Amino acid sequence: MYNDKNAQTIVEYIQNFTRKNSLFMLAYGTGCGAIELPATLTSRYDAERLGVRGAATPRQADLLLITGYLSTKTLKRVIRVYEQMQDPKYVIGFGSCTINGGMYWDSYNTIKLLDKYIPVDVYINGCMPRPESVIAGFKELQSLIAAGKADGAAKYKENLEWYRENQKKVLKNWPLVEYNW
Amino acid sequence: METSLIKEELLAQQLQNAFENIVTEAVRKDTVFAYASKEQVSSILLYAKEKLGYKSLAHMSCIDWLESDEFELVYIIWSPETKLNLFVKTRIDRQNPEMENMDMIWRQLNTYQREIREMFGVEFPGFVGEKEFILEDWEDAPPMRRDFDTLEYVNDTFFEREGREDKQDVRERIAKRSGEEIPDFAKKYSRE
Amino acid sequence: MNSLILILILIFGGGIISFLLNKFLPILRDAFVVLVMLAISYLFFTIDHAEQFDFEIGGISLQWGFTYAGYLFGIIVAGLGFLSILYSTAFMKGKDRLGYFYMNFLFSIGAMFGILMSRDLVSLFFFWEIMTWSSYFIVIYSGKEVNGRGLKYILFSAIGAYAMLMAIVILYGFIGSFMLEDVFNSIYALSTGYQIAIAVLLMIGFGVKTAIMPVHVWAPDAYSESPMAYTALFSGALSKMGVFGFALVLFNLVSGQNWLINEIVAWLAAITSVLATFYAVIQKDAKKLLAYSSIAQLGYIVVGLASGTYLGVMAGIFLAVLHAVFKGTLFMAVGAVERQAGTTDMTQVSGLIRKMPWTFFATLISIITLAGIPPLGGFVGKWMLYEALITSDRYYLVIMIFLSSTAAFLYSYRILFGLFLGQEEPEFAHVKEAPLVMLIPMLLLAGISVLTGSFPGLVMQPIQEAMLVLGFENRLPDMDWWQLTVLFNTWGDKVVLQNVMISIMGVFLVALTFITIKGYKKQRYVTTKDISSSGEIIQPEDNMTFQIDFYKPFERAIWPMLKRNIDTYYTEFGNGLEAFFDFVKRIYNGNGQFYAIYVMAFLALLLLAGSEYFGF
Amino acid sequence: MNTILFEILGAIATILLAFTVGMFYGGARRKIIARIQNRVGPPVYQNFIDVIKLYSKETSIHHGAMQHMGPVFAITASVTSLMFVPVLNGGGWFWFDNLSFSGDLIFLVYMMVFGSLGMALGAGQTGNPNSAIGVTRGLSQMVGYEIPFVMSMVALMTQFHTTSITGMMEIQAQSGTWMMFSNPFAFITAVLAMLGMFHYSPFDIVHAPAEVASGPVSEFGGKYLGLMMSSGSIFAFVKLTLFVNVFMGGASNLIELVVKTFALYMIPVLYGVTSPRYRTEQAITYFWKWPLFFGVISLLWAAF
Repeated sequence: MYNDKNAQTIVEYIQNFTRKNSLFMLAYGTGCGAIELPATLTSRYDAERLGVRGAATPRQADLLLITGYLSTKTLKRVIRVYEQMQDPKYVIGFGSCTINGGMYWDSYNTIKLLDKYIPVDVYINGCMPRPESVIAGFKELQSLIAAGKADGAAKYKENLEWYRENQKKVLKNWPLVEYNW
Repeated sequence: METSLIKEELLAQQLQNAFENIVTEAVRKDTVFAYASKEQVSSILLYAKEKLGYKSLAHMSCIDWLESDEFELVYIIWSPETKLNLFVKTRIDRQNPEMENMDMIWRQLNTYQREIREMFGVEFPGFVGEKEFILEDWEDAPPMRRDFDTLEYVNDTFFEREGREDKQDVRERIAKRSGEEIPDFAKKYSRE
Repeated sequence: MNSLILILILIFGGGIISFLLNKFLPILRDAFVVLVMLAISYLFFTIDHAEQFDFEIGGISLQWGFTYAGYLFGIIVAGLGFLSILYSTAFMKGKDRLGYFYMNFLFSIGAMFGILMSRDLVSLFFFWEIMTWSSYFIVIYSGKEVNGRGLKYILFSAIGAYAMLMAIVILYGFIGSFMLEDVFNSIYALSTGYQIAIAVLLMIGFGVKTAIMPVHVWAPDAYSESPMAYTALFSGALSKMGVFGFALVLFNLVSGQNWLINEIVAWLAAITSVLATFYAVIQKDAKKLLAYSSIAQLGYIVVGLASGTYLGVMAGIFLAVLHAVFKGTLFMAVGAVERQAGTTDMTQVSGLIRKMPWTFFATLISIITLAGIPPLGGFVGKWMLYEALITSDRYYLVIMIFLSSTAAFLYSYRILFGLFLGQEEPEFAHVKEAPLVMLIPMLLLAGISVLTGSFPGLVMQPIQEAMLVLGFENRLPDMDWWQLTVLFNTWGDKVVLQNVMISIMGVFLVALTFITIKGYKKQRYVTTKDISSSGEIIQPEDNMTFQIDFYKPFERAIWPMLKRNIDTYYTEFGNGLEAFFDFVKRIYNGNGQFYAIYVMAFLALLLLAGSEYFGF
Repeated sequence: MNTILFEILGAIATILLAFTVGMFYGGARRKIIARIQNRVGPPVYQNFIDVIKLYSKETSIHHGAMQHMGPVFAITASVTSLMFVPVLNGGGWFWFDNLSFSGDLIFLVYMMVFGSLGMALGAGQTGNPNSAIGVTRGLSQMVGYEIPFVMSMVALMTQFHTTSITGMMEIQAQSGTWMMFSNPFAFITAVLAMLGMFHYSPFDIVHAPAEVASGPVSEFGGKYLGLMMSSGSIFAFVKLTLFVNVFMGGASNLIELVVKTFALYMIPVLYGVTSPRYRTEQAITYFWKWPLFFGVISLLWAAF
């Protein structure tokens, strides 16, 4: 293990351990997915035992949950919120609307592929995913974090121009301040 | 039409007496249609509101009659006394769609007119309202017009996940199943 | 030449010369008034304490000379007077009628010196009237629209002055001398009823300037309407003349025997401070807020004096000195905001911290002192006040004071947030830092606030000297001012100020270093428009500031209290006043003949009363 | 030199103790709430994980110097208050004595306010309207609960003629009676005030996430939030220790301290779990009804 090139140092290991076990979640409650979250967080499924708890604002959050379809109007806000979050940050796409457009595949006002606009670490499929699958999604994200592979934010920084191009294709009058963190 | 439509007929008659060049029809229980010209609509609505007690504006909507090159505007109003719905319908030119601004009669028409302006491109001269309603920064044709090709727009604008190229046109199949004929204007959108 | 006379001649002559200079040589005016004030301060600080001046006018012998108590308040007047004159040279730049302003400014400073040095009631009253009138002229300086408010001030001052005059007449009738010493020595020969009457009349006179509850209504308007450069002195030093008078009355006229008067005064002052604090909390204008806050703070001071214990009096005078320091700073800072941003309405102005950082710093320090938060000077005063009240078993008074000073946190935060914090609005983008001449007085005064927090001996030793004059023994340990850093109450409990300072500064520096070094390179400033707002993108012109109805829930909670006390009582009071004004208008009908009759009638009454009841 | 070194080491040991205990109490609170809601709940050490994660997060923005200093003010207040509260009574534990002989209760009451005001300044500079609303709520509520708290403290001070905490602990040790029995109404008043001091439900109007997006801290993330969480847990320990010292005779060893403070800590926690949030003016006037009544009675008790 010590000779492995990909092995984590002890500091990284501790960091990743704490990051994975303490996910402050900002639920961007679009679409129908928002209603699954109360069930996920309350007594029957209890996501808090995994260290997942709600955050009130993007400044405090680690994890952005996109719980459904995004119209171009909400996409603007999602990008804004995502850029306000502090590194390291993760995104979970929730339901088939974020994966391929779902039932909004031919809507003139709804984006179909979330990961063209912001980097998505984990997709949870289903329409809607039940709390079990949401918990499974959290688990998957945790294993990615533990392995140090949940690097969506780094990808976003590297390929910023590509993401910007995609975003600007949809958002005609670019309203955001330039990428600044 | 077994049930008697006395109230409805009465209303239709009232309107008929009050206005010239107006076609009224008691279509079913609780519902009366009134077809009028574009210029008459405001006076009919005012008359119905002030004289007949149709105080509540239930809805205003727009229908795109691509075949006859017209938009149909429908104002649905309701009276708490007679409990009747009055549909005031008018047709306007589709090429240069303009309608009288009537948000002074019912304030809530403001919202409906904004929606119709944005979605169908019907102009209301003198109408002061927020420019945008739901869409932000929309530059294309008004999206609810039937000649706006949604699919083409979607294909141009949004990305598509690979693996969904086999999607089928359901409209065609539904039309075939119920034995309807697809009209000519719709055929150009057909994918087969 | 006697330096007391020299001071007075210099200051009143300087006032007249500055008025003439403004007419003929306006360039020299600013430099002249600053130099005059500098010379006076120098003279004052080098004065010989034993020096006195006796003379006789019209058969009444008068005597001037500083006691140590007067000298202590004189320090406030000289220091704050000099700094506010310095400040006003920049603050008043470009305004008209400056000769008038500076003349009255210097006159009121001179009158205050006169009050502090007079050892007889006649010259006390004489200088008191000069002070009232010169301050009245500055209150109405800004124009016709404040005439009504100025009238309120002068009316209350007149009530106070007549009460004082009556007390002086009664005293002279019984004692046959105007000398304060004679009065103090022979007051106990009088019957209790007269003693109380004299004390109450004098306290009405002094209470008007101190803005104690029934007679405080002039203060918010007068404080906020006069130019801020003067209000610093008005609230900081001029109101302390009332405190000085209270000290004279409470410890020389009623001490020991009439404890009830002490209690009543203390309760009045405590209620004043609570209500004034509540009113300060719901103000929208920073100037009004500070005016109400001044009333509340003067309430603490009077509570301390009226408690009559060693620690309480020490606390009262300590707070009086500090109040001059921090309230002077605050009024100057608000004046700076008014001058630079054009308004002090807290619902309009916001986010000036990055434009006026030094003003903000001075305000912050003064606000911490005002709120009494350790480790700055205000805490020392507050601590002594609480301990004095607790150890003398006045627990309900303690609760009142505590309510008032906890609610004071609300308006303390309000003024900092309203003016300096919050969203930076583009309409205030042009605002610049105040000129250096205005900053220096503020920062100097703020420095004193900081220094007294760790070294209260700096102020406490002069106060001890003054308290010896007022009849208290010396309880301070015999050491230099920088060694006096442990506060004791009468039960032997203590606060070691140096440990407090060391602990706070140590933890603060360690934590600040840690938080700054960690991730220093990656961190940068973003504007206040870049905030998390549910994803909404705030455009620069969007006004996101939360300023209107700032303390609405608190207002709702305290509403029953304000309603019952103020809404009914004071509106009635106001209506009554209005009717009174109407009545006064009918009397003063502009006919000289009538005035002559009034004067005659008054004299006749006075003679009658004098011969019938007072025997002269 | 040695003594100064030892004093600093003792201070650090106290801070670590307070931090650890406070963190575990926070974790225990979350666990208890979870169990009451029939959940498994996070592990007891969850708060440690949260804090370490917050420190390891990047914080790449700030809104100005006051925001930067806000959390520093908060931790300064809590650590300084900790320094002035005697952790254990009796000799032999000089590590935890610190500066407890150089301050008294009035000083502590003011020192506790220091942090919230500093934090309020930091929150103000972010320009977030939610922060300002949260601050006004917090300050208004403070006027509510400080009054009964001070009433009970003044009652004890006048009853036993001392204002220092160590003095009160000595009195209790000599008489053998805890002050919660020698002036029960003062204890009731103080406990009611404590409900507000902890800002737990139903008095969590300051941070109410659903109303004002966590209020003052809405622009604070990463290291700032971490520092504030640390400060909060130290502060909780300070408050509990103060109450134990004043009302329950202090503790002679760490186990006794933990037992007593935890028992006291359960009052606001359990009261909070079952109560929904008050509105702001209700949260103020709550303290001006029964707590004030008990406060007056405790003052009368002390006087006669």
